[in-house]
Amino acid sequence: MQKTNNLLFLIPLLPLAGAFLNLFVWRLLAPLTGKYRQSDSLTHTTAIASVLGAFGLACYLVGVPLWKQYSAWHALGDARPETMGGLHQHLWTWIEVGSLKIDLAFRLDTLTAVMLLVITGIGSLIHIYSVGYMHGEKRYPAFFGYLNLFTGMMLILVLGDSLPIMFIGWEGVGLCSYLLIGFWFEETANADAGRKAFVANRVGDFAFLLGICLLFYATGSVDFADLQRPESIDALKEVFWGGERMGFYIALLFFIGACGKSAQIPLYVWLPDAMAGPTPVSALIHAATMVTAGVYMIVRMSFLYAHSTTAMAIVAVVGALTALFAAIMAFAQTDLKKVLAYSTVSQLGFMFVGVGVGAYTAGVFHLITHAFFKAGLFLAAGSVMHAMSGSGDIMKMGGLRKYMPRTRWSFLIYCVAIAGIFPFSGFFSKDEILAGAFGAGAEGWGPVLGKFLWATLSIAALGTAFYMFRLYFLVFGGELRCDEETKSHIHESPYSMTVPLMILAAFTCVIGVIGFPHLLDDKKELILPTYLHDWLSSTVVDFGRESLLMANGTSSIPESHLSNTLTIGLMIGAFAIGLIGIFTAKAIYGRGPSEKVAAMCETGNGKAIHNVVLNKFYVDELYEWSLYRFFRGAAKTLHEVVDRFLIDGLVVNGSAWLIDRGSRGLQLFQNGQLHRYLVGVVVGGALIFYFASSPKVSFDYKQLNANEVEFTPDFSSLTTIRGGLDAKGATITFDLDSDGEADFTSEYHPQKPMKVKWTFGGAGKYKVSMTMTDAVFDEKYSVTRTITVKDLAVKGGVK
Amino acid sequence: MSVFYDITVSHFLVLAAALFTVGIAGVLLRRNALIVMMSIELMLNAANITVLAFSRGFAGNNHEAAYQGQAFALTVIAIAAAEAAVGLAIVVTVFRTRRHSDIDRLTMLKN
Amino acid sequence: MTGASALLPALLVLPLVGAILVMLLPKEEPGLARGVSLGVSIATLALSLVILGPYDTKIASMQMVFDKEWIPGMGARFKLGVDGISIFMVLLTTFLTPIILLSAFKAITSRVREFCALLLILEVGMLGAFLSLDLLLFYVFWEIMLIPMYLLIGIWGGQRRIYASIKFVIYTMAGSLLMLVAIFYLYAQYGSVTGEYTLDLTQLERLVLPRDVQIYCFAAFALAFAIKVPLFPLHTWLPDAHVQAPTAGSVVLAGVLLKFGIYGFLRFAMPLFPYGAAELAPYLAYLAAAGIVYGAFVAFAQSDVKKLVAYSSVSHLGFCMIGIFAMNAEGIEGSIYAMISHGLTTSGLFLAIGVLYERRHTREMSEYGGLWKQMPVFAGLFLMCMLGSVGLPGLSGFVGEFLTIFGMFISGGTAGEPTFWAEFMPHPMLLGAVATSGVIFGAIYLLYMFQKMMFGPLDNPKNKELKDVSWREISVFTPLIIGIVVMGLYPKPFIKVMEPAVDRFISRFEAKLIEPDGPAHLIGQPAVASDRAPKTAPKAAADPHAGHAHAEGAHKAPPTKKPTAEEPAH
Amino acid sequence: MITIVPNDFLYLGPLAVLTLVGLLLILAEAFAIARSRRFLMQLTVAGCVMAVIASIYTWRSLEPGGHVTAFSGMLLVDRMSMFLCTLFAGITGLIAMLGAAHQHEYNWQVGEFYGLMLLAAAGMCMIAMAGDLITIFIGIETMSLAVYVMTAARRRSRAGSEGAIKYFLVGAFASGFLVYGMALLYGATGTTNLQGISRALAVTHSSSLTVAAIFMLIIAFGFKIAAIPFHMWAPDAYEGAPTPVTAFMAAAVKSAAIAGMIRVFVQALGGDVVPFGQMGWSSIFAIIAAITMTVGNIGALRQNNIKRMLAYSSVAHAGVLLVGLITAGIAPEGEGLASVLYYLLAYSVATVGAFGVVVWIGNRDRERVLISDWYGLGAANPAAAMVMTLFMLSFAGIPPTGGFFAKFFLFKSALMAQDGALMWLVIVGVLNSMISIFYYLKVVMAMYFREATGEFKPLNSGAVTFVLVACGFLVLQMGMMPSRWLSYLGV
Repeated sequence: MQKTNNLLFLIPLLPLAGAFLNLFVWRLLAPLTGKYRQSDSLTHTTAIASVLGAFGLACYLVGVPLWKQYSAWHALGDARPETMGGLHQHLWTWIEVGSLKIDLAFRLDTLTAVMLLVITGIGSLIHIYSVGYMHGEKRYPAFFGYLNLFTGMMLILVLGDSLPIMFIGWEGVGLCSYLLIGFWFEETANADAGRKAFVANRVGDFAFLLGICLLFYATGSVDFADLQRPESIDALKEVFWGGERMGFYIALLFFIGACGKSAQIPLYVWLPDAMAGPTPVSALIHAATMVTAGVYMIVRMSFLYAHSTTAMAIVAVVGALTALFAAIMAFAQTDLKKVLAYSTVSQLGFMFVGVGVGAYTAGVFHLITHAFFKAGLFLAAGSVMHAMSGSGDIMKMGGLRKYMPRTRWSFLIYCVAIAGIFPFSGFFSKDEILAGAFGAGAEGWGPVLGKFLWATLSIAALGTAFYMFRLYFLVFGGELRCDEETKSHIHESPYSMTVPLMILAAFTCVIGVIGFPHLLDDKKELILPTYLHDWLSSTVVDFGRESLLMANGTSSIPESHLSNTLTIGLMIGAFAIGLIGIFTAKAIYGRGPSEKVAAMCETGNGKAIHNVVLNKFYVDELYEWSLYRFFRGAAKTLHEVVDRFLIDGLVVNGSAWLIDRGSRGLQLFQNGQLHRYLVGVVVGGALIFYFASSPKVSFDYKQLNANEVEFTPDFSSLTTIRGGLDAKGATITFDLDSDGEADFTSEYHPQKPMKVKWTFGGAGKYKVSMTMTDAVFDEKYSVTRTITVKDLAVKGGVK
Repeated sequence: MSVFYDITVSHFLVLAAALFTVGIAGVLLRRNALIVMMSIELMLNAANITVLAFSRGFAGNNHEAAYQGQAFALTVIAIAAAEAAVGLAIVVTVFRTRRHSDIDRLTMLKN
Repeated sequence: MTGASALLPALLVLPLVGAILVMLLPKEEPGLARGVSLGVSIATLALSLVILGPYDTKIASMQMVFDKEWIPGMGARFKLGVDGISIFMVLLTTFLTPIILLSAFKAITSRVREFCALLLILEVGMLGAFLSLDLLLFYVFWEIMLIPMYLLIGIWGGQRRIYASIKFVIYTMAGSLLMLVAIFYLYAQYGSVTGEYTLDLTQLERLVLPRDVQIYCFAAFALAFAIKVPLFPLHTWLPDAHVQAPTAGSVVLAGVLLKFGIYGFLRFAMPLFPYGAAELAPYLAYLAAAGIVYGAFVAFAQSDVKKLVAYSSVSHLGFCMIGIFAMNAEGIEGSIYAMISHGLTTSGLFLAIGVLYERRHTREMSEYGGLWKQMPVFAGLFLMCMLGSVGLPGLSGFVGEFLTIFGMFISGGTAGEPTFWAEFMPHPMLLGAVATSGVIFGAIYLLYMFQKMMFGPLDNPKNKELKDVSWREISVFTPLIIGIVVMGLYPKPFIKVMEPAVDRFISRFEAKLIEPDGPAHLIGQPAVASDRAPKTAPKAAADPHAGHAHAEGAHKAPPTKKPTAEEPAH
Repeated sequence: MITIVPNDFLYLGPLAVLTLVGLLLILAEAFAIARSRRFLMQLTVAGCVMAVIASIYTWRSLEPGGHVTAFSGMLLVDRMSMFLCTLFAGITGLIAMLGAAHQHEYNWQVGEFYGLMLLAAAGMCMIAMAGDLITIFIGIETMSLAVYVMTAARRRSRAGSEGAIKYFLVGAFASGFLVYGMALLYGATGTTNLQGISRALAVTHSSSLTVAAIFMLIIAFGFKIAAIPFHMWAPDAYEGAPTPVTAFMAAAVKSAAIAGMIRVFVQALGGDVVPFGQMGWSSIFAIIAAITMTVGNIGALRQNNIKRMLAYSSVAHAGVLLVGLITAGIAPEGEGLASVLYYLLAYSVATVGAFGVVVWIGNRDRERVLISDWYGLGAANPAAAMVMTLFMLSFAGIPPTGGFFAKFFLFKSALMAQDGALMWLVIVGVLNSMISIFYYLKVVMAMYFREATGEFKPLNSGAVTFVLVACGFLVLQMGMMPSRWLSYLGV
């Protein structure tokens, strides 16, 4: 039930066109207007217009045609098909080879719609914000070009109707991330960070690609629609390598892919470094959109994950651990953006727990709310850093509330939201995940896993509240700690920067309404509307979808229906955790950096722990050593040892050297003396004649069947100048039963090879001798071999 | 019975082979170009003796073969003479440029 | 023979005439030589595009075949033709040649005439080898390519050009000479089976050789082609040749010459000896996979950019090798695609390096840094080529590499239905996975290179004076980049053209793979029941009854019974 | 009975022309004025052209595959011999042109040179046409004696006289073996006629006499073609002789020796009548061929003197030619013989051409025979460098040159003989081609890749230019369109 809509392609195309214009066309046209550089206003107008256009179009498409479809689908009630098709556009067949067919096609369904609005909406705001933030930048057009390019790629990612198309966007956003992280490439560290991001992403992409291959291997398709057909689903349940289901390996591979993009353990290391990029980039790419691509992908592939509870458990556990560890690492950071980066990693962990326990809606919900407040946080941070002359060291801030009120208030709203305080959006989404985790218990999970996840996340949530408010207090609370020079420049940011902040803050406050908690009345019907859940359920295989569970055979993922009391209890718990975190932070950092903490970090175990946390558990170093150093070392070693020494040195140049030595030897022998030459003739001639004429005879044998063997005399090396043998008149005798008497006699003719067949009494070893007698000089050459006749009945055949 | 009756073709062949060997030995052992040339002449003459011995052997029943052998021998003699002439001229040339004719000291061209 | 078939020989004659013409120009006017040769090469490109007109994309077999007696006594023919596999190689060649000539306008200042003429002769050799349908003709063109390349490296090369050029020649010859022996053998076998001697590929393809012979012959062919590819561990000539060659030489080497390895496998080695190919395929595939990783590793160890890119070729061509041994449409078409893409991207990288080398006369990465700031346009062009090489989806490199990996991954068939190839290719998935890891490594070393040169502070004072690319240089890159993008976004037309030929290749391969035992025989005809090694002498072929007298009684005879001697009855 | 019929003289064409013009030249030299010796060369060339025409005429008058005996079987006229006569006369003509320029430049005007050269050519023709051991012997000696003298033609040259005496002594030594071998063969078969020998051996098979005879003949011919281990005179003689004479030795004398081997081994002792094991004498030649190719090539690697390098290279080529001879011997019905002839043609043309360039490039101040003397020729004289490259490629067997097809045919026919019994030899052969590329390209490298070390003042001689152009053209033509030549050879 999918409808073709011919406007879909415009959504990604608009930003891409913007990028093209900004990167190429305007630049080429600039000389026509008499200027070397294209004008900044033209640049950002193009960029913003393209993204806004995409946003508008997305709103229209979601609001009108998709909404119609959704309402129709919704109205059907129980009779409705599993999923509604959404809008679809087929542009052209990208690759069609053999059984593989990849269409360049886009699909807009409810899940995509959510992503679409987030990307274009927040994207537009960040574009606008950038006008102020990047003001005066030399490579202004390039920045907007990349930003547009990124938006386009991200839109391809979410709109792609098949995995390979998704992969185009997947890699494309990685590229833009690379370019934007390294935007200020004059600093080696920035460029390094960009490369690190790209490489870590590539590790994930490696798994993603393998996942695509394996999925095709299993189901013969890479198209989302095809993959959800029952036969494809059956294929996923096939037992594969090592006894697990096929679905498990595929899911695992895709999850590794997601880890790369969404910065989960163990591939999270690139994200904190990625903060080297301009702040709008951090906001858009490394907080709101690109990093959530992994979550999106898993939700998109939910039908696959539904078939491997093991894979889901891995997703959830990795997510939970990431959430916790990232939160811990955020404690020790003193760079504004780094704290936010770890916070992002941590929040992404939350989302992964959500999707890992099957609470897809919760995951997507958190994705949305996080997009708003984290984008806001970054933008606010950018605003702060803008004011602080670009420095992000929170130890040198403080008291900024007086100088930049708009920024401060927005920042506070975001902090409250991320800390999970009612009624801000973060509260609802985080609570959904916690509830999902608490109630999770899929087949084979055991009773504890869900509780473990919940407990881990709760600690992480506590940490979140703590470090966010540590940040807040260090930045805005207390007294200003910076030097005078910086102080003189402090000012509130222009409206182009603060208006987006305010818009985001507004959304942060209210967006929670789309996902009220699941409170049931007596009739088991929801008390509060759960818009997002309904909206997504038309696309995503959420828990509780009967049809897929039937296809699965067993109900592997039980519905998570917590009782109202439990739900409310959990909500209160989460709220409390948030408050505890905030007040702890207030207690310690309310008036600036805590000396106690500083002192604790300077001594004994405290120092050790602090160092470990500050250095991010030395994971970077581990990577540095295990990947980079190892790679480089291995590379050097291979190059020196294999290429230089073994292949080139020993084999190639070695053989040349050997031949050269031979040549030199010949030169030594050729000393000009005629007698030497003549002696060479005599000796050499004698040797050649000797070797050419050494009589050697032999025979080959070949077992034909059970006990029949065929013999072929071999005189190939026999030359008879020494004995003067007349080969033509030679006689050959075979003694085949080792009785000393000839069993077979024949004349031998060298031009016409002969064969002798003999039947033996069965398996065993036999001694066979062959004698060749020269007719002229009556010389004999004989050879005796022991042959083995095999018992062919046992093996059933012989080669 | 006289001892001469026992001289057959084989005896000549053995003689020729011996002469030939002496010739080879001379070539291999002597350093003076002239003597080497003489040894080579010895080899040619050994061959001639062989030819003539065979020719004589064939004379009884195969006249054509006998004539061929004789013609061959005459050719060889003639050519040996020509060869000697050329060889001597070359030895003279060598002697004129080097003042010796020791072939082992001619090592300007080597390697 | 239709009118269209005259196009192919014309394609060879045009650059040849051009080369002679260029040599006849006055020595003092290099500009004239440049212009004329560029004109000729563009005309050749146009002519090769004209070929696309009469070319029918639906026909799988050879088209526009030009067939003339060449050496009647031997059965060698002057036979040319294109199909879906070779047409791209031809186009790649004609496409790259003008670019190379244009790129060398500034770089080559001495002996310009000779340079232009050699490049045109090289083009003749390459086109000839891609078009030949006769083994001898192919071999002749294959060798003809060697000498211009040798001279290009040797005359206009770098410091160690003499070592590199001779290494290039000897390496290549080492392989191709054994191939020559195999060609002789094949020729003799075909003659003894049919009584008719020919070197025509289409005829020879009908011959089914015994298993062992196929393995040996395939090994001989494979050696020649594997060296050209170059397959690890036969690759060490490549970095030397690349580093020492002038930019034009590197481009033509990477862009076209390396493709002969893969092309040779597809066109000659595999169709002629399918069973040999099947038996040796796993080993070659292992080596290819090893080469992907190895090439990437070693590329990372280089400090000389050109060497780095050279090793990246080892890695990239590994994908192509993996692809052809996947023995399915995905793999093989991917392999061809990857070849074309590699031709564009790596050429672009070499040209970019050439641009820098012209300005700074060094290729040490450490000498550069922060160039983006100084040469933004150049950086953009370089970036595009680099990303194409990395295999970014949407650019050409991805399509080829993805398809080869994909093809190898499913070369044993999908879960439900194993293919005939499954029994020959163990662990296709493992190979696919190893190959895929090349994707990561590729990103690592290429980005490393790009970062070292383009990013970072512009701290080398010598770089502060660098000029950005000129319009001539931009026009060198533009076609390449357009190609990279178009091939990345819309590969369908390309794939469509190669599809019938590849399908035909696979089906014929599979058909010929059956029943490799027994003596040599023609496909579709029963092998002559004989326990004797096939005779090769023409005499024996003329006498089919030669020597199979066989006494039946011997089979059940007790040990005391006289054995039977089998002698040929003449 | 030896009878002579008048018709026989008709077939003597090339032989007679060469002999008569040769004698005429020697006479003319006696009466020539020292300063106007140019006409001697012109007369020589005219004689050679006449001989070529006579050979072609005779060739056309013969049936393919047929042969005519003349002078009671002493001479055998068939298409092969006429082809060889054309080749010998042609080479002689070309080398006469080189010789004139060389003599003029290096001031060693020896008038007898031309006469001797033509007599040597006559001897070669006699070998090619030989139907009898005696004619072979006479032919070989006529040729050799003339070449000995030509080697020593620069009387004041120490190198020349040293080369000559080495050449002479070794050659005469080999003659001893030759005559003795022939004597034994005569004794074993009762005839000196080659066809007679073949017939006789078919009846009597073999005896120890035959074996010993073949032993001797292998040594003798091994010397003549400079096969290993009988080759060591060759580099010294080649280096010592004046360059045109070296060219003559390398191209013509070697070809003539091969022609003699074809007559003796392939036609008289060929097939399976000879008792050297399964492959007859071929098994010994096979070993010699393998070693010859290998050692010849390895020996050439380190040579810095081009003449010496080409000497070693000609040793290696002798090995390849032996492979062809073996093929012809063990598979008479195959194309072995034709491939040997084609190889001889390609090899000779390239040799004449290469030595032609050596003659062309030097002058009396600097002879330029060292590789380092050739540095930068490619830039200074592109045309000369190009033809030299062509000759080198032809030697190395790289298309599109005649040498490639020569090797191709030869190895191909070798592989087709006797169920691939010579496979190993072919593999040795092609691997040797690889080694050989190294030193051939060394010349190319010197010409193109190095900077010149001095100004080139090449000989300004139309005749030499003609030789170079002709040889270059032939090498290319044989490489691209070999079919015509093959049809001449009856393939």
